[in-house]
Order: sequence, then structure tokens, then C-alpha cells
Amino acid sequence: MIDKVVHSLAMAVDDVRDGATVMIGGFGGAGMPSELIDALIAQGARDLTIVNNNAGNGEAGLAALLKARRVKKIICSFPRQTDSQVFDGLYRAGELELELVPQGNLAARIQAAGSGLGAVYTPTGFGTLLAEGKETRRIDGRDYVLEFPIHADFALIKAHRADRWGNLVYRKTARNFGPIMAAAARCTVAQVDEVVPLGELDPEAIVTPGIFVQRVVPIGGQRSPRNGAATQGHAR
Amino acid sequence: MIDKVVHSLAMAVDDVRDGATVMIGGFGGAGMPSELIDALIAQGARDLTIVNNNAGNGEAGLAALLKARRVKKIICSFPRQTDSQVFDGLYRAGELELELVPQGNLAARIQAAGSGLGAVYTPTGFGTLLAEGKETRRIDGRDYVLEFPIHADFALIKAHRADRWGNLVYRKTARNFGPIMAAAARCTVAQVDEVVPLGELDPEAIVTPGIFVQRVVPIGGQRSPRNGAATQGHAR
Amino acid sequence: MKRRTREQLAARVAADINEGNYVNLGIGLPTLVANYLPKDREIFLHSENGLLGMGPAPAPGDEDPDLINASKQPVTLLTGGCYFHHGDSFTMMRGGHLDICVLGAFQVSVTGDLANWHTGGADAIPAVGGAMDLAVGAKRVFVMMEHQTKTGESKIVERCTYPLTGIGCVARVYTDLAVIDVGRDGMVVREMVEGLTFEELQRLTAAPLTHCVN
Amino acid sequence: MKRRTREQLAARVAADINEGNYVNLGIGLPTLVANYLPKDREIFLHSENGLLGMGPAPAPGDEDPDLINASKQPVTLLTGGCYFHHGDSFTMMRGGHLDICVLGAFQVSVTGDLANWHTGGADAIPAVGGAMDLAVGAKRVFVMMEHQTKTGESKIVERCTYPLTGIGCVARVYTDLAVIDVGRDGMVVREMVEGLTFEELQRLTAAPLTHCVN
Repeated sequence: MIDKVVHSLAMAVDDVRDGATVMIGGFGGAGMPSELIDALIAQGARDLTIVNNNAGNGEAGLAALLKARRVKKIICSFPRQTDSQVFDGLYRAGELELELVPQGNLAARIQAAGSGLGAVYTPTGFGTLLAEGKETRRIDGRDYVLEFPIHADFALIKAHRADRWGNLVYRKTARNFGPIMAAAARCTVAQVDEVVPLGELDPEAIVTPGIFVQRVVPIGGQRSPRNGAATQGHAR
Repeated sequence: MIDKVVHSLAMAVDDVRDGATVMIGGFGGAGMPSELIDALIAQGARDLTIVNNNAGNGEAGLAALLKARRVKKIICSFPRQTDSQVFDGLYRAGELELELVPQGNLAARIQAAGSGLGAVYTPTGFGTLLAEGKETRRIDGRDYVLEFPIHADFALIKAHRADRWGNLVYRKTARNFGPIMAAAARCTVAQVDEVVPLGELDPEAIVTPGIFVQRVVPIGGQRSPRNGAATQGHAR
Repeated sequence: MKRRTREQLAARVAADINEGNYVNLGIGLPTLVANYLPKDREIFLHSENGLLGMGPAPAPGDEDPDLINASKQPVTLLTGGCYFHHGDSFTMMRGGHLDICVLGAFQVSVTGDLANWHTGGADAIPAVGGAMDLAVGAKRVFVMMEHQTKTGESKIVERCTYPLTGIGCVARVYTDLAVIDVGRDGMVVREMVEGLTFEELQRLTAAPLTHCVN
Repeated sequence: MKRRTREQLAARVAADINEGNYVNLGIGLPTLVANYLPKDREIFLHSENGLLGMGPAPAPGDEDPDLINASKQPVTLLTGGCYFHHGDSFTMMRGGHLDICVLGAFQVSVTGDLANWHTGGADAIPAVGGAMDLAVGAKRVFVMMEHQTKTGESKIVERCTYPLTGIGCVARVYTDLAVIDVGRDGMVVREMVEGLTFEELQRLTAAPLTHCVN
């Protein structure tokens, strides 16, 4: 019997090695796998390359990972936020490499990795600083930039519900990068609000099929008050 | 108020012009928009380029469109079937151009069109007849073929339920090419079993958002006996 | 002359959005446009973080941290709206499916080049988000901005000096002074605020304008 | 010697599929493998027309025309299975997410080239489907075929004469005579049917074999 549910956050990220590329889901706070990030900080891997839309804010989560000096490079589209002081300081001090990628190219490169494409010609960024030094091509009268896939060793994502086969559904705009990152990583770890019995997720509405998910960690707890009381993971 | 529901099959395909590229959903019979194909035959447009996974079978649907000599070229992955006699005859007589595309490249090219990519490097077909004369490139030790998008003037697809904004859900494996063709065509026409009031489709489970759909035609009728009696389109 | 306030500018842009349009309102000033969309038109607002059919801000206390817009503010979903992932969201943006996007700008050039993401300052933290995708992907790119910088320089220029977001992508510019189309014929003034003469507008604008109010 | 029947061949392939594997069974002979998967293992069958967790054929009368496999035969969905569109399905196939695909073949070369889609005949209607995608995309490609053609020619060859499906993609070949690994060391025989000698197998095979039964 296949059961991808892991009951320990520590075990779920135990094999992240120094130098690994780790995708982290979320757009702002929505979909951010905070508990998995905390576990990654505790685990101690260094020299990480992080792929996330942002570069952390406040002092928790991704910002805390940066602050602990675990990250060598960050690949993101929007590092600057009103409270991105941790990133800002490290970046200005030259202690953190930044690869700035337009958000659509970031998505396309993650999708290219997941779907086995070698590279894609994307319209975004042509003629700008962010395409400097990149190969370009005119196709049917339009200019494109050649962009290469971003593969990851791990994807840490947050979903709403899962079953033991790793099928996932998300909640509202917390879906964002989760499904595409899940397909692009060698090992995808999803923290979820709840694990439900096999068959409880509607097969027409499963967003991330279990083939893209290696580990599921039920977190339970925080749920919007509009959706009833917090539920406990079925498998806890 | 936006209402994409069209109550006449004839009106739904009225503006398909001679020489148009028309994507037709379906894999075998599942997801095949038979009523829209019949309407296209009645409408009379000629010199069409058809994009479908197959090339028709039996004497109805796509086979009937071919038999009526409306199709100049077909882009597909699997024309040969036990009962593809209409295609076979026209192809052997040299009266129908065939562009044979591996199924995954077909999907990737349709997706490239929908998502605005100029071209993609795909691993499939390298070193085979189907990549002859195509640009190739070695990336990270692996060989790829450059494939270009397939854009369409129309996509004729079949879905299960729709609302007046054109949001769609499908039924089982009848989903197949519908969602990706919808995004790749200038005008997507979906025949559906049923039109439901706005808000009745779960916003977490809508497969094709209405932005990709221009017209919805309720057909009603045939439904599997396992799913209860046939339902009538709400908006009929 | 009577310069348009930010609110008046937002209302003016909103008036050009038609029933059934799929629209993305960029972060910053453009988000104001949502408040002025005509109530009698069904207009589909897209947010790049994965929703279509975005509704207004929730009532205080009803915020849901999982339901936010691209500016990371709490929003709501209209009946008939839906959620999707970033791949599908940028398919909408880059595949030509949005009718209109409205973006703020530092500069717009006479050929429609847009600069809106980076001051280019040595100490600036660069951040681009989805701006470049919207610039190349929407059927029409509307820019809304103040006509001049705080120090009185024209934001409409012969050639952008700030780093570009996109080349030749802007279709129309809405400022506190005028509405200007950008196209093959250069910049054509369609509207000016009350009390402003074309000569005065040209004097405040660092690129040649044509006057063709319909 | 006792040649394996089609059913025995299918059972032999099935025995190498492990619990938790994601597997695509190609059209034709490989579909038989499904009947022999060990009941005590959870194995995920993928079908390229958009389902994962494919179950057996339905009881007569329970067929649903909207629930078919890649061979267009009626199937069922296991509890826990799901549906998706062709884009997502080929992401699974081409992105290296399938552990195993099992394909039929006209020929397999000593370097693992596969020919299984086209006889190359002038009058043949070519049809490729998802074969080329499976050949390049799955982690391991298993081929199951008869060792020889009906006219007694070896289907294992030095160099394929039929049009190729994929280059160097085959990991293992299962025939009615033997199980043969394909890799850097060429073709290594792992198993032979009862009563068959290595010399006899080599005589029936138009490519050099190594004998290394574990």
C-alpha cells in the first residue's frame, strides 16, 4: 500500500543536501509553506538556490532562511517589498546572488522543466535588461527570448487537502505556483491542512495528481474562520 | 450582461471561412463535438485545415467532413484506425495533405499557441522521420527538436457543463484536448450537455475559464445511464 | 487648467473598459480603476496570482489570507469567477487573451516603449513581477500616470531613459492632463482637461504630439 | 524449448513492476500486462488520453463512452484516480514522471533504438500517437515482443531497418524466449525460457548478446 503521508516535518526535509535547488511555493503569504521552511531552517542545509516568486518578507519564513545565511542564490520575480529588509540587506551587501526573472518567464521555465522541454522562446523581456546576453529570435514577425528550464531537487509547497497517493487540491489563490513546481522537482513535499481518505477528492477536481508529489505532511490548524473550525488531519 | 450561450448550432459556426484552421477536440469518440462537426458540414466552409488527434472513423463526424471534401489538410497524431476508411482513401489518392505529429508534440504546439510562446524545443521525435528537416539542438546533453505553435481560427470542443460566462467542466476522459485547444483558437465554440446558472460550477474545479471560450451551445441529451437521466440545458 | 485627480484619472480609464472585457489592473495606481468600473457592465478582472472574476475588497473582518490580489491585498471572488495556477494565469496574460491591461509608468516613449519596473539606480532593488508579461501579452496596454514627475519633467519622452519593460507595447496613455493614443502616426491627443490648450500640453510634453480630438 | 505465450509474456513483464510505480502500457500487446499485475501491489496505470489510476474493463453494460483508454477501449477509474487534459498528461509522459512504459516493437537495436510505429511501406498509413513521447519520456522503457517475426527473422537487430520511434531509449526487452537488458554493455541476457541454450538464443538473434543470468 502506497502512503505518501509523512508525519514529521523534520523527516519530510531530511534529505535536502547542501547546494540543492529548492522551489518554494506561494505568492506573498498565500500558499507559502511556512512550516516546511521552518523545518528546512532547522535541518541546516546550506548554499541553497531558492526559487520563489518573492524573496521573503518580515522576519519569518523565507526571510528567516535568508537571515540564517543558508541561501546562496535566489531566483524570483519580485524581491522588493515594503518589509523585505532581510533580502535587501544581504543583496546590497553582495552576500546573496539574485536572478531576476519576469514572473511569466519564471512560470514558463518551471513548466518547461516539469514537461521535459529543452527550452522555450518567450515573448517576455525582449529588448530589456532582463534579456541581456540571451539568445533571441524573430518568429512570424515577433521577437522572442530563449529561456531554459528551471529544475529543482525539491519543491516545498502548501496545499489544502491531500490523500495518501499524494493527490492535491488547493484553496483559492493559495494554488499559485504549487501545481507547476510540483511537476518540476525531483522530490515534491506538500504540507496540507488535511489528509482525507482515498476517494474523497473528486477525480474531476484534483489539481495536482499524485504522480507529481512524493511526500505529504498534514499540518492542520489554521483555517479561515469562514470555512468552519480548524480540522485535524485524518491520518495524524 | 454577458451571455455566451448560442442556441443554434448553425449560428455557432456561421463565420468559419474557407481556408480556416479548425481544431476539433476529442480522442476517439470521447470529447468529439459531433453536433458541431455536423453543423460545420452543413455550413459549407472548404479548404479547411483540421487539427484533431485522429482523422475520423466510420462515416460520421470528422469522417463525414472529409468525405464531403471540405478538408485540405489534417494535422494529427494517429490517422490509422480499423475504420478510418474515408481518410485512408483520400490520403492514398493524394487528395488530402497529412501532417503527422507525435501526440505530445501536438499537445505542446497547441499549448505553445495558447500561451504565447514562439517555439519550443521538444525531446520527442529526435532522430526520426517526423523530425526530418527540422532544427535540432543539444541542450544539457540531450537532443531536442524545435517545434512551432499551432494556432487556430476556431476550436470546436465538447464539454459537460458550462455557464453563461463560458466556464467549462468536462466529463472523465472526454476532457482530453478540449482545454488546450480552447486556449489556442481565436474563437472557441463548446457544445455542452448542460448550461447551468452562474455560480453553480465550483470555482476551484472549473477546468476551462471562460476567457478561453467565446460561444457555448447546449446540446443536452445523451448522458451515460450511470449518471441519471439525460438533462436538458438550463438555458434552452 | 484642472488637472485630473487620481480618482478622476481612474474613472476616466474605467469609462473605456467595455462590457465583457478581460482586464488586468497592474499594481499601484491602476488598482484604483476597479472602483470606477460602470456597475451596469460585466467586466472580468484578472489577477496574475490566479483568479478571474475578481471582486471588491471584503468587508472588514471578512478577509481571507488565501484570497488576495497581485498587490497582496485581500479581495473577493465574484459569482462565476474561478481559480487557477500560475501556468494557466500567464497563459491568459501572454497568449493574447486579455483585452486590456492597465499599467503605471515612469516613462512612455513616442513609439510606445514602456518603462515602469526599475529606476536603474545603483542602489535600487530591482523587481519586475508580471509587468513585462502584461506589456507584451495583452491585446491593448493602457498606461495611466501623472503627466510629469514631481520635479516637473515630462514622463512622455522621445526615448525612455529608464530600463524598458516592453518595446512598442503601449496603445494609449491616460494622464492627469490628457488622453493620448500611441500608434503608427506617433502620439495623437484625443482629449485634454478643461482649460488646457494643445500648445500648453505640447510644452509640458517631451515628445511631439498631434492634435486630433474626435 | 518452451516459448512464452502472450499471456506468460505479459505475466513476466508484470512481475517486474513494483509497488508505487507509475506505468503506461502501450496499445496492443502491452495492454495485456494489466491483467497480471500483482494484486497486492498498488501500481498506478496512466493512459495518455487523460487518466491516472486506470482500473480494469467495466462489467458488460457498464461501459461509459467518456471513460476509455488510449486504445479507445472502455475502462474504469480506481478509487484515488483522476482525470486531466492532454497537456498535463504529456507533461507526465515527457517530463520523466513515469517510472516505466511498456511498448510493443517491430525492432529493437543493440544500442536500444526502437522501431514500433511505421513499417515504412509506401502504401502504409503512418500513425504515431504517443509512442515517440513514451520512448523519450519514461524513466525506463520496456519492450515486449515476439523474438522473431512470423517469417522467422530476428526482431533484435544491429541496426533498425524500420523507421525509428526513439534513439537509445530501450532499457529492457521481454520476448517469448528471453529477458534482455540493453545498456552500455550492449545486450545482456538475464533470463531464458526453459530448454533454451544461450547458443541457440544467439543463433535466433541478429545482434551480439552477452550471457549474464543473475
